Amino acid sequence: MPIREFWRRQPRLLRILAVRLALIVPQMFGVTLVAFLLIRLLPGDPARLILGNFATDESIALYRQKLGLDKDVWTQFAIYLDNVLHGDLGTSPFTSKPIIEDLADRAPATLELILYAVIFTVGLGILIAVVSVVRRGSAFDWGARAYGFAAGAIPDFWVALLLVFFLYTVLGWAPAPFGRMDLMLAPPPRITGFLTIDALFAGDWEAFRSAAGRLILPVATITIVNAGAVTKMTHSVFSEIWDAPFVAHMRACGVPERQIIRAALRNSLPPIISVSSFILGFLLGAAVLVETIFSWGGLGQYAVQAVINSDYAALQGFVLVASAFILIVYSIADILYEIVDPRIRT
Amino acid sequence: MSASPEAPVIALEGLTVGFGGAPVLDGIDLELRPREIFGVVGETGAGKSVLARAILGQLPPGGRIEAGRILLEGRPIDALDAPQAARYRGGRVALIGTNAKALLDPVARVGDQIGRVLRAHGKPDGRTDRRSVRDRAVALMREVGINDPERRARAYPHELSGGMAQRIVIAMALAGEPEVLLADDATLGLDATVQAQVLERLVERSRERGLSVLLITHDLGIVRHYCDRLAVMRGGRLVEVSEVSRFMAHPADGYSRDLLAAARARPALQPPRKSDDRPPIVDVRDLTMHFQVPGSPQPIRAVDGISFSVAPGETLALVGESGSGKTTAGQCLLRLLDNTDGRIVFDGRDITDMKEAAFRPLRRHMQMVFQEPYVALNPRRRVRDLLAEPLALVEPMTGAERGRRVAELLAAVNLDAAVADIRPGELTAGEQKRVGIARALATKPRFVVFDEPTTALDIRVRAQIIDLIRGLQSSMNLAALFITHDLNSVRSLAHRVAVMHLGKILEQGETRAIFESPREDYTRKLLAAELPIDAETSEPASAGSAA
Amino acid sequence: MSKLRMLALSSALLAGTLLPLLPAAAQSPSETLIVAGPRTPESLELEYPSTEAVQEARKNVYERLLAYEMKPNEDGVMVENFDKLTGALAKSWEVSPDRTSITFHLTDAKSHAGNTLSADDVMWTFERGWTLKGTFYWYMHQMLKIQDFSAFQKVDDHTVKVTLPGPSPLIERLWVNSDLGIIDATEAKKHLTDEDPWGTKWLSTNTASFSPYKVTTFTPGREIVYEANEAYYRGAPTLKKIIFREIPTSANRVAALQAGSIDVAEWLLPRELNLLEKAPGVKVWKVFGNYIHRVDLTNTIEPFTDKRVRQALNYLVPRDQIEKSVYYGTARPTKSPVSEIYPGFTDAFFKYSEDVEKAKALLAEAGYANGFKTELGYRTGDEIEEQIAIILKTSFARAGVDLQLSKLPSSTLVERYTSGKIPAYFLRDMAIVPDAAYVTNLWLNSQSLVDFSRYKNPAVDTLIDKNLTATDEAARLADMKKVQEMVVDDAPWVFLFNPGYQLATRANVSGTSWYTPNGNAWFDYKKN
Amino acid sequence: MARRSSSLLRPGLLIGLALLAVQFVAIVFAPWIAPFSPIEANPLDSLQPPNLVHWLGTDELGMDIFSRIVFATRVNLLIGFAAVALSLAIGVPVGVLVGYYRGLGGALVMRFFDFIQSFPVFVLGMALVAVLGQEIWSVVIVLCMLFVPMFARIVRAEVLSLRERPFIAAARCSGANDFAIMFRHILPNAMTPVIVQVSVSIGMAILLTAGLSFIGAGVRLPSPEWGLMVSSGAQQMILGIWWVALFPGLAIVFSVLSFALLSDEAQRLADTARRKEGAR
Repeated sequence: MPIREFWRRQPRLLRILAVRLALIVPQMFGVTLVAFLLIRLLPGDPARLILGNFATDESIALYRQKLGLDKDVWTQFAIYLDNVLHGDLGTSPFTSKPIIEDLADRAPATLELILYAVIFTVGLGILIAVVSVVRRGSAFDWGARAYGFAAGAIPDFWVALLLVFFLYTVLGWAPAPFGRMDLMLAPPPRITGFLTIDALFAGDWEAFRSAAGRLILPVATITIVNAGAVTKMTHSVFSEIWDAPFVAHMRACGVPERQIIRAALRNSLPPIISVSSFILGFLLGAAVLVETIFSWGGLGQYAVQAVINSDYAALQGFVLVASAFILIVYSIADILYEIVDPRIRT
Repeated sequence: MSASPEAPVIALEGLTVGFGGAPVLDGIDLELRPREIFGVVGETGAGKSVLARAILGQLPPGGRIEAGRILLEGRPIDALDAPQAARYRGGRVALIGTNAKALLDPVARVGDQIGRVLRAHGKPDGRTDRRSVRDRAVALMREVGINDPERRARAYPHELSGGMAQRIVIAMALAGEPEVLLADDATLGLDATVQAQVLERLVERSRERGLSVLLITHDLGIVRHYCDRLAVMRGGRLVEVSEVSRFMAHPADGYSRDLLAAARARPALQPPRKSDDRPPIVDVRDLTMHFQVPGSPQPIRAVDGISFSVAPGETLALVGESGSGKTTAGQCLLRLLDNTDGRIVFDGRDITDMKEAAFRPLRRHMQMVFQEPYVALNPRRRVRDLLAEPLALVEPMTGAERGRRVAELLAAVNLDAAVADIRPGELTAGEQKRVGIARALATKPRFVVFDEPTTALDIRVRAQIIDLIRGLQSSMNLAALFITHDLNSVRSLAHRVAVMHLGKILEQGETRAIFESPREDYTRKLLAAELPIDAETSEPASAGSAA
Repeated sequence: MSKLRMLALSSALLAGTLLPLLPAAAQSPSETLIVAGPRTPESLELEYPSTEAVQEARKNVYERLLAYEMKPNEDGVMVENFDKLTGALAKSWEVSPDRTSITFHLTDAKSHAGNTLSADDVMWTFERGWTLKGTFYWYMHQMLKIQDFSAFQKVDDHTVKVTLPGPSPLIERLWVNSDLGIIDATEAKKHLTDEDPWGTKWLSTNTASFSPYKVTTFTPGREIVYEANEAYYRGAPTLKKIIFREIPTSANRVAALQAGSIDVAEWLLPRELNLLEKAPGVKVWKVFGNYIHRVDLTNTIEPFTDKRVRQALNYLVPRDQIEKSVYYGTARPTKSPVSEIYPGFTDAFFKYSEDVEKAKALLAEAGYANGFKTELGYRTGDEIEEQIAIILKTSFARAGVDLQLSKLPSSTLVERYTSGKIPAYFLRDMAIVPDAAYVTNLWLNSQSLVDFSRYKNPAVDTLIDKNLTATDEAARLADMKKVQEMVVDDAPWVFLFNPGYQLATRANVSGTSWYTPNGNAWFDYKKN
Repeated sequence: MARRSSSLLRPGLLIGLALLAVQFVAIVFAPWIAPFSPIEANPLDSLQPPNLVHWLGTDELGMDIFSRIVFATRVNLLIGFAAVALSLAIGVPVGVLVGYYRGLGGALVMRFFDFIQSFPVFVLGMALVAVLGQEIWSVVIVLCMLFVPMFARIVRAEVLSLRERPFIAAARCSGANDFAIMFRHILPNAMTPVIVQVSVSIGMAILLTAGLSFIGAGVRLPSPEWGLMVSSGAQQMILGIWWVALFPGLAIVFSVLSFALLSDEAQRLADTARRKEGAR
């Protein structure tokens, strides 16, 4: 089998990447199909909704024809797939804009939020877990475990409300909980779509302060609620590794404690990578509540609006983008996973 | 080999260690002198490992020194100041543990792992730059007998064999240039040939560097070969401390005598079976089993075209080291694996391509005793259910009949009837083996595969199991395939022997012929790797005397 | 653990630099107005169905031909004087004595693009509307009964004439509607394509008109930015830039207004307005406008086929309680299908005070002595409806009527009531044209597309039809009183409230005005 | 380590059981505990801060928050238990089958689960509730959509490792057929992590139900449900009206916490049992 031979000869990283990329295509197809079918089940006739009260049956029929709603499901799917491949997700009747533009417009808001949130969540989670394993039985350990429990039990929307109430309404420390930036300020020119980064590019210190300030409460909300899970997971992985014979052996060899922690952490990395990617994917959907409370104007709110409006096309577009995002995140995580763990062979 | 009169490097004075309950080490007094190799022997649970950890000051969680003290060159180790303490572990006393693969960081290159230790102890000469550390690590690897150390230094532990990993661990222990080595069952689980090489190298290096070695083992053969003095441990106490030569001649303690006798036991070889004209019950032709491994272009040739047959009532031993494909062959025979190629004929019927449902009725005639007794018994089920399950293959039975049969089976393997109501987790390893055997014999099969029935057992338990199997076999007139690497059990059970290596059968023949005049080099190596207690003594009569 | 310490240190540093500076919100310059509302307009297209947000956008980016003169109400808000029409893009106009044609004489107006208004712009707008068969067509065909495009004629470059097949009392008033704004055809034609010959795509997200404002940023769901047309024919707007931000949660709009980070907050809850009235630096403006909030009963679904059942429900509504607890006195009970501010309104026939015994008697008469179970739909996210729904559930239960409350996305709700498949649902609606016949025709004529309650009373139908074309104002008003009497007695709906229209602004904002589409015209506003 | 964790969590277990007991009392005796009707609007009493009559205040419709919290226990726990029970009934057998017969079908099922699980939770919930109608059972089905893949995955992972264990080969030697191997030998050994997960899942169900209600895709008003109650108070929080959202939120926290604590105890027992089984 010469192809197989050729394949084996390629560098490991290249093989990992190729396999992952090849998997994405059928997965995306599946996602498109399932999303398409599920969304067909939604009630509400978009034509009637768009045309409003003064629509005659005739004009509704005309509109349905324009949207292709009169054709059978598989034809509709074929048309849709063709459009998607040409980068056309349709036009939302509720923003009068191409959906792809709407999504591109809102994605940075959500991404900025959840990326910062994941960084803090994972960072804090690992920090707490490592310290509590290394100082087993200390008050810190006890507190960390209590936090690990409690955090998972707190609804994020409730935390958000409490933070708003205490830090904004009562104490006035936090900035206003609506939007990504002070309404009076002009947003910096869009480069990445991340306001904090764009503001830095533009050298607009005030815009940066405002954008970063607005991130504090939502990021804190997500961090408080989710870091507990990271702590719990890291704790169990890290403490198992901490008890592993090789750690005892390193100690027996007189390797300094700090190096041992580093080595043990390096060994805990694969599950941490998985869990981080999982949280990143999960937040895309779960941040909806936080987005709503903070009027964030991101993808989540867009999707909620799409459901409320029976905006099929927009919802479908969101599902595709969200799934693509999650697939990419998971794929990157898998690739990293395979890179950091030399035991996996591809 | 007389004891050196110098002051001891390490001395234990009344050392008592407990985990809250009864002490695990109970008033141990021991002196390790400069440049001596000191053996500590004992069965599982004697407290040997705890002894090593205690000396290192690294007891398992919950463990506490309750009395006594440990002296390094006359000074108690708990009185060492901080820099001295930091130097102590790895720098003055180093540990070589069991199961080397688990002792290595799985995601770090082995060269770097040795490097970590070098850096920690500022060896060599306090230079910690990347290059000199690496050079030193490679030199150490060469010193412990690793070929092509430059390349191996970049390998990850999972890419190494067990023996190689063990050598890395030894290199790590030597990296800190300690004065004392604690070798805790360092070669357990390695194949005999590898074990011999590793031990040889370890002892050689230690002698060269003038180290004191505490060699902890359960194998008297090892002690006999490498040690100057020894201590016998039992239940946390030292029952005897003696010069090795004196011990071999005149063990003072009763327990020591038992141990020595069991180790010396060298059973008589089975005579060849009288051949008759009955057709073989199992006939295997060109059995092949290849596994595809992701990431590797070549399949693993676990079994690579082997042929053998077993006559009714005959026992064939399949001998070889781990990875030789013995177990895979046995599983193919019982259709637990689908062999890639070759034919298997049982009792005149070709069962190679039989569907599971069609084959199931035949299972009552061919059974298997699994290697690891514990993992082969469903932990959630009671012994009674485990033994009753195969009975369904025979014929429908009433509950009472089934109960009677279970009781019979338990009696047959010398187990108490009360065992029926407990779960496997509560049994000892020996009892679990017996349940496994009873289960295999429940349907009164005509052919049984015994997969390593004696591994991981202490020497005295091992002897009991062998006796049991031998008794059952003769009373039931069983044909058996006996898979093992334990040559002693082969001697006592097998009519014929097939030597397997890398998936192939190198030679097969009658037991006596193989043991006394092996044709293949590999077979000779295998036989030579046994570390017999009495190999170099001049008492020829001992063989068979204890049977 | 140096890395960990670094992390802790850097985050502390970050917080240290950020925190002290946070609460200071920047002030908006005096020529910019920042407005927050629940929703940005979905489209700028004239033919798009008129949602509240769309109406407001239209008010600012499209200019109509005629207008009403303005007068202040008791709260100092400028409102329309329905008795006096005035010119807008048509500086003058003539109606033929038999009220079958109207001639517009256009003013000199400049568009955003700098083009001057001409009859061609008007004619292109008309032709476009006629062809697209949407709102424009509905007004011309359904209300003015025009059958053919030849009814619209260009007389000369500054004159356009519309001829009707018969007389219409509405011949002048309709042109006040912002829905009938005039497009800058010269500009719009630059953006036409073969697939889109009327520029619906471009005009959905862009504006071309002779209006005070044009839209420069259109990101529905987030914000829309208006900029002034300096060449506006009524003079350059004082506010040069209007930033409209979507803040869906009303409490957040309140908080933002209190914090001074916005100048105007639209669509607040009565409770919040009540709170804001006492707050310093904030002003609340109130108008009793033309909204009617009601529970529509589908008259073709059992048991609402029976007039007595519908009446009974009307007797069960605790109007006082709702007025106090939900509306905090900002609303008035609706006592007629016609808006209380429109000519011809009368509350003389309204008899539904809260009377449980009467309701029980009526239900018993109708054969529902033990009550019945039915479903009441309301819109997701509408807090007022949700609150009233729960109050109604409790109070209807007194007569054994078990309401099952269904919170439905508006799409589902609309679909269910347009197809007549939900027994009862909330509807808040307004009729833009201040004419009783127009209003009743819309909701109560069984021929109307928006008679969602499927109310049908031949006598009512006849009277409405007659008055759509009759031109004797006094006779029309008398007829419409009869219609109101019949409808109130038939009780096709559960009459609830006129919730009014309120706006909260910073105290330095003035010039508030109100128009029948309930959208703010930023041209009127000033900031001190 | 074992000793330490047990001594640490004993008080945790007690707290968990106590909280659980409180909830069961609330479920059984709600009508006797609650001083007011949980669903009757009394708008003239709206938004009263906690006082002697309304211990935890009233919401914007004048409904007594304490009474609603008490009654909501029924709704929330019913949803939690129903969703988890249904998910177990479906997910466990599916997991066993998919783990035992590794074929194309199984792979497809797993990919479908991937899709469902990667789908943003709340959007999925809203869409499903829109399809199914705003009923308690719709919420249960949404939760099942999330939990069935989760249980199936857990069971499958266990089965995948168990099916390679020698005792399965031994059972086959003893004549067990596929069915017996799957459900008599593998399943009992695969249940430990499932049992640990059950309690966690009930907590998760409560949280998710609350989240769904919060965005308006949960049970319908005026049913007392904790998330719905937080949601109705959410708006006012920023205006300083804190009691409407605070107390039902606390109820959620305590309820979820009680199940988390129980699950931890289950985990601890499982670990102990595993160590015991593992001890030679």
